Amino acid sequence: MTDLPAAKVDAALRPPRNQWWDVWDQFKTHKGALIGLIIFALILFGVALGPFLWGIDPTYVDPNPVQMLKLRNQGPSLAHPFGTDQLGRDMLARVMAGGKVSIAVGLTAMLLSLFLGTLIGVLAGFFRRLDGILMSATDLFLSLPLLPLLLLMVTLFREPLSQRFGTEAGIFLLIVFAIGVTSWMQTARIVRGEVLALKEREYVLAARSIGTPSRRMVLRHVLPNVMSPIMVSATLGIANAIITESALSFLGLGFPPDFPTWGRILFDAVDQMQLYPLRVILPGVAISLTVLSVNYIGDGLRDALDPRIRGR
Amino acid sequence: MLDRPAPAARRKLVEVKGLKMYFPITAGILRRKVGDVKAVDDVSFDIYEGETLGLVGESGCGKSTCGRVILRLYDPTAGSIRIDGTDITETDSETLRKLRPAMQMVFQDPQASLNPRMTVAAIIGEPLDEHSRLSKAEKLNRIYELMDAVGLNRNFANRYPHEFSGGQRQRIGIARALALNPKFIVCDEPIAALDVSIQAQVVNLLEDLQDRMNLTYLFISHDLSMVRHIADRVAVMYLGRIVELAPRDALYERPMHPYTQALLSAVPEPDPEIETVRKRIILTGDVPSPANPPKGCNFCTRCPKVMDICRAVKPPFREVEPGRYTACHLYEDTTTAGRTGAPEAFTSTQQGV
Amino acid sequence: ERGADGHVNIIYWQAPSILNPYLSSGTKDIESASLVIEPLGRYDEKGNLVPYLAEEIPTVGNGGVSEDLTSITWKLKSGLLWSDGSPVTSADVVFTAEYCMHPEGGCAQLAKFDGVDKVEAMDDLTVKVTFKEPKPNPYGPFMGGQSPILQKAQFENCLGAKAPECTDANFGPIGTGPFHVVEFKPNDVIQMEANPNYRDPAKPAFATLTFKGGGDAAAAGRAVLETGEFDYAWNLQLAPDVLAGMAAAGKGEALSAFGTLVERIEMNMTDPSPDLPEGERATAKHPHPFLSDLRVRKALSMAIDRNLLVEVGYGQAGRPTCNLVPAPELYASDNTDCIAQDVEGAKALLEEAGWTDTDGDGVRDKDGKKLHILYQTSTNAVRQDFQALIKQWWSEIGVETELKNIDASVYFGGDPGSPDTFQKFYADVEMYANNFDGTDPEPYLGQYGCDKAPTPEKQWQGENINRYCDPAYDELLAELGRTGDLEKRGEIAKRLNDMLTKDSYTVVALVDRGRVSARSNTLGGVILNTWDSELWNAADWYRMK
Amino acid sequence: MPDGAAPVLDVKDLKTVFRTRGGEVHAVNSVSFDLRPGELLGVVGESGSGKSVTMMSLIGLLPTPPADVRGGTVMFEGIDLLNCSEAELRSVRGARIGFIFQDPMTSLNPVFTVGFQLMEPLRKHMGLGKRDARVRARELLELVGIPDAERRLDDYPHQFSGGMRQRVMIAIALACDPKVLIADEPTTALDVTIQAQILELVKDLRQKLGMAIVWITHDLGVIAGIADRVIVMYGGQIVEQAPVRELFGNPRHPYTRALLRTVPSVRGSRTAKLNVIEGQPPIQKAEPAACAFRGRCAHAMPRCAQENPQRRMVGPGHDIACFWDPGMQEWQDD
Amino acid sequence: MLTYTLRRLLIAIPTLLFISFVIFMLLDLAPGDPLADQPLTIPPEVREKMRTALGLDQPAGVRYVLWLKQFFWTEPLHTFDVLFGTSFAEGGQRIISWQFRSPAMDVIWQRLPQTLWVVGLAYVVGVIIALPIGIISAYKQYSWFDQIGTFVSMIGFSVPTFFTGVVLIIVFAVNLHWFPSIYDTTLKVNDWASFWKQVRQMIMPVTVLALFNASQISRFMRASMLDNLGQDYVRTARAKGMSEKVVVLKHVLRNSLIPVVTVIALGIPTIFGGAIITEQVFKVNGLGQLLITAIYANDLPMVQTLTFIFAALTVLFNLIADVLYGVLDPRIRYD
Ligand SMILES: Nc1ncnc2c1ncn2[C@@H]1O[C@H](COP(=O)(O)OP(=O)(O)OP(=O)(O)O)[C@@H](O)[C@H]1O
Ligand SMILES: Nc1ncnc2c1ncn2[C@@H]1O[C@H](COP(=O)(O)OP(=O)(O)OP(=O)(O)O)[C@@H](O)[C@H]1O
Ligand SMILES: [Mg+2]
Ligand SMILES: [Mg+2]
Repeated sequence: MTDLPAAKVDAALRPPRNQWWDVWDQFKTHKGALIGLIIFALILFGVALGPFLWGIDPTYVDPNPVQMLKLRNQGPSLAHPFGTDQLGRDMLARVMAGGKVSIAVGLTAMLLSLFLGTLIGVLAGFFRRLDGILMSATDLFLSLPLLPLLLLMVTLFREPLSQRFGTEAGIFLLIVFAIGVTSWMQTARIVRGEVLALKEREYVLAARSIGTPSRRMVLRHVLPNVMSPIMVSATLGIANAIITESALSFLGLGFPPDFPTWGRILFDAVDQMQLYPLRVILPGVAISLTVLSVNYIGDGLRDALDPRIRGR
Repeated sequence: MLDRPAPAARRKLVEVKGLKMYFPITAGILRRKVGDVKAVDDVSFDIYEGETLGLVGESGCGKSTCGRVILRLYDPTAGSIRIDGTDITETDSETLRKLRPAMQMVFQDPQASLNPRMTVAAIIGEPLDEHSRLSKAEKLNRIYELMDAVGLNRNFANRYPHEFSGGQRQRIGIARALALNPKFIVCDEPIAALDVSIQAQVVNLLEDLQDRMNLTYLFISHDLSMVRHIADRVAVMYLGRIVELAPRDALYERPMHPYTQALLSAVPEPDPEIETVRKRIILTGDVPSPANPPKGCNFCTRCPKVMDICRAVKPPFREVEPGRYTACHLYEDTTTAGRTGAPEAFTSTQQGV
Repeated sequence: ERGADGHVNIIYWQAPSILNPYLSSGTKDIESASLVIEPLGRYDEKGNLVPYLAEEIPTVGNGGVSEDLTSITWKLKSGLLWSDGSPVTSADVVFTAEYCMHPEGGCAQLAKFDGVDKVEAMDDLTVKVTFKEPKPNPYGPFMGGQSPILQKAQFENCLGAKAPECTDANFGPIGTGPFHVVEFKPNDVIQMEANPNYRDPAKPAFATLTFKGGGDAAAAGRAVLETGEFDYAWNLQLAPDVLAGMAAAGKGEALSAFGTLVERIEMNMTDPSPDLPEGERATAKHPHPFLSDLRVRKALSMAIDRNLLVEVGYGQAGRPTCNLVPAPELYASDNTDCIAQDVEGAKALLEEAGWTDTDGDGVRDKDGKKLHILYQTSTNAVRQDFQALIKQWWSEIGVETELKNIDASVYFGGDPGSPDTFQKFYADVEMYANNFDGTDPEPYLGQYGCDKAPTPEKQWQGENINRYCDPAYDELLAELGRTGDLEKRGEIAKRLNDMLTKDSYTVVALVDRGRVSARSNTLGGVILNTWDSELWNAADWYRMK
Repeated sequence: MPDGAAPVLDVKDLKTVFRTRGGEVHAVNSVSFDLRPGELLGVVGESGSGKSVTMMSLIGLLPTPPADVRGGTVMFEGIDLLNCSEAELRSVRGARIGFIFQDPMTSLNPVFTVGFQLMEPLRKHMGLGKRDARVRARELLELVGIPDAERRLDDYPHQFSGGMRQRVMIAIALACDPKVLIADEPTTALDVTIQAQILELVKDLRQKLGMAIVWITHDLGVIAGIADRVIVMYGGQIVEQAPVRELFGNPRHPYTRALLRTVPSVRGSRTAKLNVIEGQPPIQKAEPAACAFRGRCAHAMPRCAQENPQRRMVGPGHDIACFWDPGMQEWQDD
Repeated sequence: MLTYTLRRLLIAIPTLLFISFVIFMLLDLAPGDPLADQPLTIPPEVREKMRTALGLDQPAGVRYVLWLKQFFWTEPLHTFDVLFGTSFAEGGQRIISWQFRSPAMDVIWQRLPQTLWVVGLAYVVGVIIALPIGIISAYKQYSWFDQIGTFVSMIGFSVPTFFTGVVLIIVFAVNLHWFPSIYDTTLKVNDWASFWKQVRQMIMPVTVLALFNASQISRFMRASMLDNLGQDYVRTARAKGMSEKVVVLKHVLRNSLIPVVTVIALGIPTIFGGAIITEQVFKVNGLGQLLITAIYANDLPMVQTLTFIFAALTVLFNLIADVLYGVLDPRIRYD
């Protein structure tokens, strides 16, 4: 038993530390989240460093026609652990290269859409004056037909961006922007709904009495309390971005065709599903695994951020 | 306390005139407005710099609302509020924010007014973040000081509100309000949830601060004995209106308004011998609702001394003796009413002490 | 016996949106309409002309075509009835011409009536079409699925601007074909019944027909070959092994036939560089920096293994070709030089042209400029495979390739506002497929005339995609227009074809693409025809027991 | 009240621990008390001394985790509430044991009308129909002194003042005429007139129904007025238990004595400074091995730091947990 | 709130006009051409003529105003005529689709039933299964039920419908022959046999879509429930002796519904937008297929009309959601 009279200096006293440490402490105890984190790290590692370790070029087709024909549609083997595709390209290399693009696009586009959605949702929910105009904007974006919008964006921006940042970076920016800009609305509406309810809480009133400016009121009192729907949106957002990216590629709005991405590999292989099931399973599993691991990380983070359920 | 200068000579820090705060009553899915809850209905009073104004009254009579409107946490329906010379009824939020450090509030419900996702240190530190430029260490020091001051163990700094007992939470709220050395604090039942020892500690602290820094309090409480201890003047509210406002001693010795008399008679005494035999004025009659107050005096439905005029005409709130204000038809004629108003009931309870 | 075989199901993975070929010439629309309305004559599976509503095919020989090639006279079969029971007369034929040639009608088949001066009814059953100038190929109007005869009574009030308002007529034209429309749901499904007044009382064998649209080629193939829900599926553009896999289920078979559709690479003769000011980019003002060199173009062609392309992309539905006009025999050049891949030769050719890899990065360069090619095409799995293969081959000979694919509706959309249309050709090379109607290649070859190049002034309209321009070619083209003799025409056409392909390599033909469709094992009488509507002989279809 | 009657509620050795990031917090340490039929047991004590946690542990309302009820028995009508099925517990809660929580704002569901929340137990435990329940709900609201009760039934908690919410909580707890009422600071937010009214009501119910009540409060005046017996808690333990007159007249534990001295009075003379108990209560990170009050105790002795005092009888129905024996010393003196 | 609702409805009018304008300009500016799907064999002059026939030679502003007039005046009049046999719309040009050369609204009406049947039912099914899954998952957080639910819904969301749909077809249509792979939109339900047929052909598309919808909604439901299960009022409800069912399904659920209502309300207009990919995979040919083919064909009047109806529904359902917030949480104020 520690018996502490009102001592002014207390050796055992822990200074209040950054709340993120608490979050991390709690996060560490969440099994699912840890496994998710590890898997996600492995995936990241695999797609970022894998290509260096696995020296095969994902777009390499054997120029010798006879060889190439032999190499087509191979099952798993030592030389090609994941087999080869219809042009004899190495699937392992393709999945890794595809992952790089898909995850980069998925993460950044999700972050962008989350940022936009949260920002707009919070502004609309918190500031009554902005509500009307922001929600009209949300309605507008919700009702814009996606395809023509994307087509227009690509028409307008692809060349300038490619010229400025180089083809790949330019297209990357364009895709991330396109997906981000067209997928924030759901988050915005959800966040707004929650904020509408949250801002009537007494502790928000209390914060106002302290003179906390609205900006920080939002950051400190409102945002942390809408964390869980945001986390869900984040997980769903990644999946959505990965799939949308592939849809963009089919339309020719995405990366050049020799740029494998998970979504595209999956789509291309659907017709051949019966003949070469591995070719759909690989990208499918990759996407699902990524989304699942992000989901568990999100779950863990959500739990960790809620002081009430800490200690479980 | 008599060692202080007479209130009248001092500067008015808070001036409230004709303040009204109505909440809409709504009905149906689309919530049509069908009426108003007149939570605060035409209230005027001043608080002098350095004094404590006690605000007592029946539960639900509008005390909290009154306190909140004064700090512009609600936008008043009508009336004006001046704090330290500035009219804050209409100011924009940024100016208001700048004024906030000078006026603070301790909330009635500690659980609801603390953000469940912030640690105690963060909660108490928030006003410091907003309005001061202390270094990290200085801030921490100040937080510890405040926690000591309200009797919270420093080891609690990393805990979250739900991990505390009711009283402990209340103290967090008090520490938060004190953080910025405000000039004026609205204390909405700051001590209700505390045990007596801590109550004393907090009240002593409030008084200390007042002495040192010339603080001004609006002290809302049900604890009449504590009000008696801390307040310089006391206002009694009933159903959205102030029915009596008087210097503390005068009020406790000789309450004028029948409601005040009833109120004082009901205070329990921490002594079973007395408590079991003490007599009280038991109020009977319908308690009107603030949505639909009676036509005449708000208290007419329960007043033991009700007259015909009470049911028809609202008594004005006027000075009946120097420094004593009341809204009651009994004191229409200041001199005679003062005498006749001295109630037997009250004297009898006084005898019990 | 008519109607004895019950019901037949046809699936087109593109859904018909209208049954009036004069308002839309999408294949799906024309072919679905061909079950209902018929032309005077059609092409058979070999490209021969066969009479339908006409008594016989008019020729110079039988006097139906005037000696000076300026008119053609058709005679209708006698006793023909519309499905509503009224007789078919020459007035209907004349009306059809009037309908399409109306200046406000926006008729999709106007090209068929190109050069028509007037169409007159000589008597109830005789129609004479007069051309403004001699027409060596007079079989434009009323020939083939694109140009069927409409019933005057039904369309009388639908001329010109009013054409689109006649929804009922456009969705359910009254015709002479084996079936008539019961219900038409645009872009979805058509229900048909046997035409009670069809000229052959024993046909069609099916009493009812469902024409379903939508989905994709794989799904359509699956429905016929694997589940057997449908009897006939159109145009199964699927990877050969996928198709083979489906056929293995044993419910049906895939049919294929060849026409004139050629997948090709077009070499941009003008400079598409984005550095050029808008308005001069990709115009004749600036010749292409390296593709204007024949040796480079030829080298690029030599590096390609067309056999492998066919193997990967089309299987039995394709064959390697070096020609723009692969058929009919009369017009098809025998040029096969390009078929064998010759990587070494290609390298040598590039060396010769002065392109060498000076900095050792594997990409040839000359005067500080790299041999870097932007290669665009529309989005389509097979095309992307081709791109990947060709990119690899080109990299073997030291050419760096950047790939780009564009949504077909944009790519072929011709919107002058979009940078990505195939007409604008803001790329070095591009790949697509094209063919021609019927059997006469004249207009098709005519596309490569100098004046047909798309330019900003013409809102980028024009068919000379690669901006080939050779006065000798234009001259020969004019000669073709004047020549009536078939043999002669064949000669000239072959010359023209060779000028574009083996002489200049501006059009690098890759694959002669056939048509693959599938029928269920129980559907008899199907003869796949690439010269006309695939459903040209639906009247002869029957259920095999 | 009959001393000999069998207790309705018998708590033995109750222990509750919270698991937190900073280790365990022993909030309730071996608390034992009983409650006889019709009796009103007052509970006072330092804020944070474990009063609320004790009561919530009794009927399994603490969220577990982080709370962990480590042991003890709570016998109520022949069943052990700590070891019975959820269903049994449910039939006890609300029906036979009513509970009033301390935080009225957050304890009421913000999205249901007060009337709904009040009618719920009525319909569930008393089997009333909708209309009857509403009538009864209105009566209850009137009983706790809420004006315009009929209309107020359709209001939401946020439309009520703090005191009114507390009264709603009281009404809910009383709804089914429970055998035992556990009231956690039920009148702190109430003005004295309403408080008096509630106290009258409670007295009435005790008489009529023989309801036994545990009444937690900081208002010694209230305790003085209505309690039969009082327990005083400090640091998660019961430090003194005595009949009410005995406690006020002859407090034996140093904490109790200090506590009684800090109360200001509305009627007596006004002191310049209120008395306080210097120092802070300890944080219990382990089972107590020494007296929790010793740091603030005027009578602390070496033994206090070595072992935890056990409760011992010092008079009829009067026990304390302290080594110090004031003897007959007049208590105001120390 | 009433005034709020009325005000919102009033504001919706200019908002919708603005949206329609933006949509129009967007469609007009987006690259693409209504004649893109016509064969390359059509010479440019003919194309130009066809374009003129479609009215494309008019400036965009004129076409927009024309569309407005058609949509807000002629079409309602026409509907009125059809309902009451009058002839007010006589002579008024209705919105004509460029693909079909027929009134766009007629096709939309034609498509509505099958879309509602398949997509709507899938949505309802999705919601119906999502709510309990979300609730149970949250109540029993980290139980095996929760883990499996999480797993399935994450897979359901991350694997695109073009894949799941085809898998179902291969398994159930190709291999097992249980269900048809192609949806028959002409089927009329008039007896048990045809009803059974209808059910069989709906099972697969509905399953795919419902799974997709359910995964999303159940995640939000779960997260929101988790937020509320720890609140004090839950303790009160338990103290009242309420059964866990009541505690969870009444007290906690209602508090948790705001994000879920948002998601559901956002989803309802998409029913009318159809499910583009699923419709394609199963050949349902509903509004989604109509929209996508219209977009591919650059059928501006059709796209504009469909999108605008969709926009109006979006605005409407978002308004409904806003009103529901107020009902669900009385603290929310809009005035
Ligand atoms: N969830 C929790 N986690 C950790 N500690 C807790 C938790 N809940 C309560 N405590 C601690 O348990 C102790 C007892 O709390 P309890 O609420 O019973 O006090 P109390 O006697 O009711 O006080 P008050 O009179 O202020 O309401 C306190 O020190 C408190 O900090
Ligand atoms: N947000 C609100 N909406 C509607 N009515 C309200 C609202 N807040 C308070 N009221 C009503 O206003 C009146 C005054 O409430 P207030 O909270 O000011 O009372 P109080 O004097 O502080 O009472 P207590 O001592 O019980 O806290 C009450 O009748 C209450 O029901
Ligand atoms: Mg209050
Ligand atoms: Mg407590």
